Amino acid sequence: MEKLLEIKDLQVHFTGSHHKLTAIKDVTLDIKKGETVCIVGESGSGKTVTSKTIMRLIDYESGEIGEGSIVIDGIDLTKLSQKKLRTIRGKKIAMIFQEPMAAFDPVFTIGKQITETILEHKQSNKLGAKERAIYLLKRVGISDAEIRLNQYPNELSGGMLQRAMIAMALACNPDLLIADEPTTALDVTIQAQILQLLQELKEEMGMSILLITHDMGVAAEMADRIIVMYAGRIVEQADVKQLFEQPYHPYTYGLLQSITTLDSDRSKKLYSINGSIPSLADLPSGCHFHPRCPFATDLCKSELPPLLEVNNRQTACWYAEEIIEKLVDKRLEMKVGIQPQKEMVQELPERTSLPLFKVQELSKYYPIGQNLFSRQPSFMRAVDNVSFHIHEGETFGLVGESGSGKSTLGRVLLQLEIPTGGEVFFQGQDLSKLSARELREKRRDMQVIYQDPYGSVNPRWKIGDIIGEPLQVHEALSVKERNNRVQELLEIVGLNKNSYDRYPHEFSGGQRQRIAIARAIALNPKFILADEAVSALDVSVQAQIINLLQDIQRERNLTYLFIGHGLNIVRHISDRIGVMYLGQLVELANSDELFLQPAHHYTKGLIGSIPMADPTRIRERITLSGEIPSPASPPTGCRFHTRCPAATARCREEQPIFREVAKGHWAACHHPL
Amino acid sequence: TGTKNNSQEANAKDATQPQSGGELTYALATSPDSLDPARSGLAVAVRAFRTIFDSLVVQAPDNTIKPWLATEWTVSDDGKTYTFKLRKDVKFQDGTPFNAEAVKYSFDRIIDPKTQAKNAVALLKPYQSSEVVDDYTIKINLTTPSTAFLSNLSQAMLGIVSPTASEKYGDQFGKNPVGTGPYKFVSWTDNADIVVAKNKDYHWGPSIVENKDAPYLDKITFKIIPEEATRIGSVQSGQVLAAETVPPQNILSLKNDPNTQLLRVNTIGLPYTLFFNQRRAPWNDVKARKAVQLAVDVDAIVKTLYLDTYSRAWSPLSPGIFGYDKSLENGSKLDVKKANQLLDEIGYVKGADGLREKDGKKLTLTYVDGTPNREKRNDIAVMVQQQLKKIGVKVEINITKDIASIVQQKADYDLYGNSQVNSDPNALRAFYHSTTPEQEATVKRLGGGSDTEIDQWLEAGTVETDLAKREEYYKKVQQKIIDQAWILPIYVFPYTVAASKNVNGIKFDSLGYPLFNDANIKQ
Amino acid sequence: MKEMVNVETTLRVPKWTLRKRKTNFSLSNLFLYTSTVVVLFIIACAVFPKWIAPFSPTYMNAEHILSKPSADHWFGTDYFGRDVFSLVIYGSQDSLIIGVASVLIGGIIGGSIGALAGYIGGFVDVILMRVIDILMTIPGILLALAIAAALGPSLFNIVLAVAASAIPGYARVMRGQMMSIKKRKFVDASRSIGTPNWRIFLWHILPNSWSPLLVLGTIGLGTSILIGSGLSFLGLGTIKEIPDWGALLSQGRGYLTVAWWISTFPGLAITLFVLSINIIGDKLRDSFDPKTR
Amino acid sequence: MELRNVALANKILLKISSALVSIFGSLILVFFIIYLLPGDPVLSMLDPSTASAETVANLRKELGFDQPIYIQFADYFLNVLHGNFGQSIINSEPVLPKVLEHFPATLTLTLTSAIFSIAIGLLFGVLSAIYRNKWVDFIARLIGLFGISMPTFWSGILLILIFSVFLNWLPAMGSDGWQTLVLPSLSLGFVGAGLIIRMVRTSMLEVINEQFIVTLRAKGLSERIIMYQHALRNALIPAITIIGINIGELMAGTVVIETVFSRQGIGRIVADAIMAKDLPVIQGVVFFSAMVYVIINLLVDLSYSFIDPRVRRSDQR
Ligand SMILES: Nc1ncnc2c1ncn2[C@@H]1O[C@H](COP(=O)(O)OP(=O)(O)OP(=O)(O)O)[C@@H](O)[C@H]1O
Ligand SMILES: Nc1ncnc2c1ncn2[C@@H]1O[C@H](COP(=O)(O)OP(=O)(O)OP(=O)(O)O)[C@@H](O)[C@H]1O
Ligand SMILES: [Mg+2]
Ligand SMILES: [Mg+2]
Repeated sequence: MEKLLEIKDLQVHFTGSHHKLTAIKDVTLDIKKGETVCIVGESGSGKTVTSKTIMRLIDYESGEIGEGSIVIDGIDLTKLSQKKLRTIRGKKIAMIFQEPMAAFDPVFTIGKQITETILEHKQSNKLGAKERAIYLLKRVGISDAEIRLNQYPNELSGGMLQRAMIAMALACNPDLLIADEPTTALDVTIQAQILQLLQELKEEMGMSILLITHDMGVAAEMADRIIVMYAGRIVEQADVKQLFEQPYHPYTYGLLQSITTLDSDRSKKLYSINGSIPSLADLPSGCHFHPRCPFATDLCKSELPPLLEVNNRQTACWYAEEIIEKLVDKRLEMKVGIQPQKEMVQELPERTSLPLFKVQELSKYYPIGQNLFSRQPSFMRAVDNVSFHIHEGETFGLVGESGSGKSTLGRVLLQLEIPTGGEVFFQGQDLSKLSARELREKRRDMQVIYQDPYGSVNPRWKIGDIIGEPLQVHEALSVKERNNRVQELLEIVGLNKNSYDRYPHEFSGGQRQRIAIARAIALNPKFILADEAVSALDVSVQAQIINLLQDIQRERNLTYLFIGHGLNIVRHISDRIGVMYLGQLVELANSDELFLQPAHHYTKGLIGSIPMADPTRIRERITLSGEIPSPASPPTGCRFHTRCPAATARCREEQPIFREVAKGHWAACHHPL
Repeated sequence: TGTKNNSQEANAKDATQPQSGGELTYALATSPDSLDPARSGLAVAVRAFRTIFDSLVVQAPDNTIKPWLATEWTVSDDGKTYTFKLRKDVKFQDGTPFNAEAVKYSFDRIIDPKTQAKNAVALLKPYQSSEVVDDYTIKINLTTPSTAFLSNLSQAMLGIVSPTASEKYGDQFGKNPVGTGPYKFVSWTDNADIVVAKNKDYHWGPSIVENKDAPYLDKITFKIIPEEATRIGSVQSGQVLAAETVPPQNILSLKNDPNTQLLRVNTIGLPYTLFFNQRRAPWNDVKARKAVQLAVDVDAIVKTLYLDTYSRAWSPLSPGIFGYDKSLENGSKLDVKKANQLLDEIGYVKGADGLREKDGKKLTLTYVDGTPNREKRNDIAVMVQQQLKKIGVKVEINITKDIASIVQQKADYDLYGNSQVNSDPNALRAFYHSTTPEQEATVKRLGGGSDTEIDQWLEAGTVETDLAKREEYYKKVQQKIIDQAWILPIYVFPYTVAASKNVNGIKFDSLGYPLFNDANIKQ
Repeated sequence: MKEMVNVETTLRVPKWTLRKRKTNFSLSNLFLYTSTVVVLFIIACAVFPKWIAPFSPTYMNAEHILSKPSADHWFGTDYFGRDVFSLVIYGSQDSLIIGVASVLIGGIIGGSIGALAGYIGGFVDVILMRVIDILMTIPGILLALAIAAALGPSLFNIVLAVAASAIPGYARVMRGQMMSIKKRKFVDASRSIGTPNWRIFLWHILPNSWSPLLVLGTIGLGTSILIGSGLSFLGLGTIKEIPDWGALLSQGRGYLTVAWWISTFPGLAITLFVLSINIIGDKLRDSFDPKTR
Repeated sequence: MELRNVALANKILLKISSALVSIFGSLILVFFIIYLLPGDPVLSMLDPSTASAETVANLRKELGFDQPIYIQFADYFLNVLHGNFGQSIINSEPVLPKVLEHFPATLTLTLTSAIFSIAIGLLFGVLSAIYRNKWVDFIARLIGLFGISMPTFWSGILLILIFSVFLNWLPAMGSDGWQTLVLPSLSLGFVGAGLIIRMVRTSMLEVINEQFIVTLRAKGLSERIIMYQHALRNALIPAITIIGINIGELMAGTVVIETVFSRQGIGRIVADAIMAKDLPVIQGVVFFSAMVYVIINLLVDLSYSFIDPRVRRSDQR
């Protein structure tokens, strides 16, 4: 195949007020015509910088190309003036971004933003541009394209916007499409739809795609070739099959191992790479990966390994070949012991008959907009008539698309919001009947860990005070006693005892999540609500946190309500899983059973949307079509009928009851699988 | 007749005949409250409505009374009845004929409480009633004789108003004034301008102007420009042709300006005078007052603040008015030592901080003055404060908008300054004649001093027709007031107008109000 | 991310905010340093005028009225013969008092109203904000004018008047801040461990919400002095032995053509002070606002 | 579409009704503040040296000043509802015509100043953001800072001295003709410009950091289009708020400016009226300026809907 883009020895600096950062260095890669190349790597490894550098967008962010060349069609982009570059941007190379909502100018219509690109590149006149826009919107699967054209970004859903974004990128038939985490902000169902769309378009238009992702599953499904980046450098580059079959670099190996799959052994601990990615400001000497690498030698500490061709692929490791051998030998044994993997999770405790939480017909409606003209108040039915139990000592998982009401359910459960209807019994006590004081007292036993490790700690407080806050509120301890307790807690969650006096911003995301955990367990609660507690973290860190949570659960006989996006992770940690759709619980089962034999079509669709980190497995996709409707006006009958492949007339009219389809397996479906 | 001007400086007489036509723009320093002569109490209003209204008589520079709308008059022997013969050829600007009825109407209107007349009421005192003898003869009855009456009649506030217009506009007459004057009212835009236009029928000018007929100017626009810098700037830039009340510092600089001339006239009446409030200790003690009198360096005030463009006042009356006692001039000298001695005598001794006190009470003097800072009066307070510090008196300055309640209702001050434009020394009576408790109940007289001798002299001065005797009474009054240190006279206000060199013929009446009968613009 | 260590407020800083800062870095800081020096000097003048001023501010030298700036009288003398330089030095005292006191009073009252409204919300919010809306419809200087006229022109009343006119601004900002902090996850987190409301308010919400108030306050310092001088201009200032800058400027304005120095120097003092305060305020705002950092 | 119109009408009605409450509230507030003003308006209507206690009492009764304050207010308010704003205590002039006569001049001045400040503010604000930390930025910010750092009467007098007295280009005073508008709106607008420059700069910087700007660049649009079409329009929203609030301040600024430039207008009227405790006039002016303030802010609110589609949407959720 012909090479479309060639990058050689690329180096990019950022000049800040105090120092100069080298964000990427010695990046050499090429993309062939019609090829899909994926860049993977943990957060901060330089993926986005690489992609932006190709477009020379870093010029606007005080970035600077130190050396190297980027050649497309024989033109070196590093030498072009901004004016010339503009004729390439959007026309030859187009780009789509992670957050579709943020990537559109909110004050112009979708149509205007698409046609503007076409007109800028003089591809057509105004009328033609509009026609093309309509055509493109249709092509990316947006219905009523003419109407959408005149809508504003905020009037479209996230999935739809991402489609529009793709349409915009395709406006001038680019040769190369750069997609920077195009699906990270989307639900799995939508992600599957978008990925499929990209595949189709690529084949149809014969363009090349540079896809950036941190999800190995996505990479496995999409890529022809994969480039692994670490700390601003390429550490490995190989054909997708080769890479998944046999990683050459220990980092790649670690990444692959960290993936939780649908069939992973739930009783085992998750694999994780030690430590976290270093900051660019002080990179370790030698091989940047050496502090986290189990094979590191003195050579690794002092000498930076170059990216070398080995067996028709590239890797940057001094011991690539030796390690391969070792890994091949002991692949399943994992004697290398990056982390002790042998330790088995203890048998789950016998289920106590006494449920910790008893939820009966719980609802939460949010009133929306008063209207002078209509008396009738309208509601957002975030949680609608949900009943279930959570048993003591178990982990109850909750999954569902965004907006299905998972967080709201969690919050009303803990009485952080007053339910509109229904009851919540905690240890047999009706929480809504408690006085404000009693409820506060009860909160000792129920704690929360939030998704956003940045937002959920007060940035002005010291770590010690943050962790000590619950103690201060609930227990009269002397300063010294409290300090001791906090230090204990720090140790339990694997943080340095001396972190007491430091501030949250001095910690990485994973560390902050540990702080949140320390705080949550400070009072020895019975129950912890973990709302997307690991969603914002890198895979390797995710694994660390999940392991930590499980360790703690075991030690303290905790009960978890675990809300999550990543179905794999939820499956791994949960004993039972509830599936929510539009405010209702549609299925509830033991986690293995749920994934093996889903009863509800929605659950099946969800599972089918999960990308498989296995390029060899050719799988028929059972993606869900369409998007979740608004909870303000849910469909009649079975709420899922609009998207259900098996929907009948009955589904449209009659709401299915939530019933037990097998022992311990509940579902609300007229036609269960 | 009437060629003699007051102390006009420039205004050189042009040999050629003045040109007719043109519009004079004349900047006023403040906004009139009303153009109804009866209802206004402000000098600035008089300057505007003097052009619209004529009076029965006019006061010549030598203080004699000359005919105007009245051709002749007789006074009864008891001094209580005045009979005026009126001109027969006069018409109001709205066409209403001028006659005895109109005069009677004008005067009765002033004493009617519904009119809510202000200064005019005091001027008309002791008016009782009028009788129309025939169309052009009117008899006016007074309750008591008053020598000042004729001279008061010459004032614009007792100008004759058109009865038709007054009936028509009611309490809005002040916005629609109609009189017999050389100019007729055209428009008044609040805070912006007052426009008057030539009264073509006019031919009854008073003796103190040359042009007895219709004025030369087509129009006068009185622009209201309160901000000094803007006002002076406007005349310098030619945006207006004349501007009144030039601040002292600009007088000096404008003198050298080749394009502008300065017209100046000293106003007469009561000069700017600080009154001691004798109701409060220790200012009821002549020694205390004397001490202050000796310690306040009025010369320095006049020199510093007014750059010697204003002259110092020495008496309760200003020079030029009938009865003014020139002998008081240069009478009192600055004498800090004596002042200190006087205060020692009454038991106020200096404390460690240099301030005097008696029985543990500090000697403080509350100096009240109004705002805005008219004629730099607030600055006088600041200087007095520093000067009295030297004799250990602490001066507290209270600048207030609300003179009415602080000074007139509550008399909550030790020192407060005031001045009044007036044509007759009888004006002293309102300020220095003791009042009855009933009178005090509504409004407290400035200073509140009372002295039987002064009362007697003032009463005699009102009715005395023998001018020499009358003069004597007033001199005694002035001497005693100064001797008893009731007041500190500060300065005599010169009405100063800066005008373009093209403007000629602006004259001033005996009180210092401008007259525009002769005014003309050289093209 | 070393550079962040000393910055107290760290909301999440987007990666791309590390923007062009090297270019003209020195110029930007030159402004800031100069402003800081100016403000410090003015504060020094207000606190120790005696040490700085060459003359007594009340000394009236009749021999030297309206004299030009010279070696003896750096800023010339005024129409009383007072040394303008000394007057400006001493005048800083009351000017600063007007500024600081009115900002404090306005900030505390407005801030509390805003805090209550924003924190409690609901009915209280509706009522309080209604009152603030009403205050807003009456422009600041008009309110100040009415209050100063009502209470009389003393330093304290001017301060009150200026403070009153600033209340709505503080209240709105504080309320907005409260509402947004209230929604922050860490508040929720604290509530979920059972922290009582008042503690949440004192520990979490208040410390995180005052920074825009501080910015507003710094800038308000300048505005207060300006409103104060406007009141002097309209004749509602006080006559004091030692006039504040606004009064000096307002009293000297009639002499601009003959003795420009009388009002020019106090005018410059006001402008310089307000300017410096604003530069510092801008900088503060920038450093509090992660988005513009 | 239907729904959107209903929602918009709904929103306008809500805003108008709350605006009415604000105006009513400001009337009450002013009424009571003025009530606190010391001094007796009745005394100032009469010549104190001649009026007898009886006339004073009669007049007081006639004007209703002997009634309890709440009755006085109720009377006043009923009258206002009937469009009767009473008459001036000082010269018996009816308030409504007086205010209406002077309002246009003030409004003209306010609007020209607003236009001036918006023009300057937007220009320099945008330049300052685009050339952040370059010298253009510093000059623009300095101009803005000077605007907010100078007392208006001071800059006004300086302008008069320079442009009227020395250069003789423009009139120093008056309120007829556009020439007389130039200097006052310059000195007044300068203040607003300072605020707007600052606001536009901040919000432009914020917008420039938004992700969608990167998208626009990636599409190959020119910086000019990105800045002036996209960024500016987004930055306008907070700037418009400032302008709305500022209109009130500008209008208040006329109190000083009208005096300096001897312009006609309600600024001077209200200043005089406050000094004279002329309650009906003060109330009349406050009523009208509150109304203008409320209307302008209503317009500002509504203009959001046109500039920012997000607002439109969020109201009809
Ligand atoms: N404008 C900039 N100025 C300074 N440093 C930057 C800038 N943009 C990115 N960086 C730094 O470059 C490094 C790489 O960032 P990049 O955004 O490429 O990471 P990434 O691999 O895309 O991570 P993520 O998965 O979180 O998106 C980071 O350490 C980041 O802090
Ligand atoms: N305070 C609120 N007011 C109004 N609507 C709300 C509020 N909180 C949540 N909602 C709505 O309720 C629905 C459910 O929201 P919720 O946050 O519980 O969903 P979720 O399943 O947690 O979604 P995600 O995966 O995106 O976190 C959403 O449509 C949301 O817009
Ligand atoms: Mg990235
Ligand atoms: Mg959620």
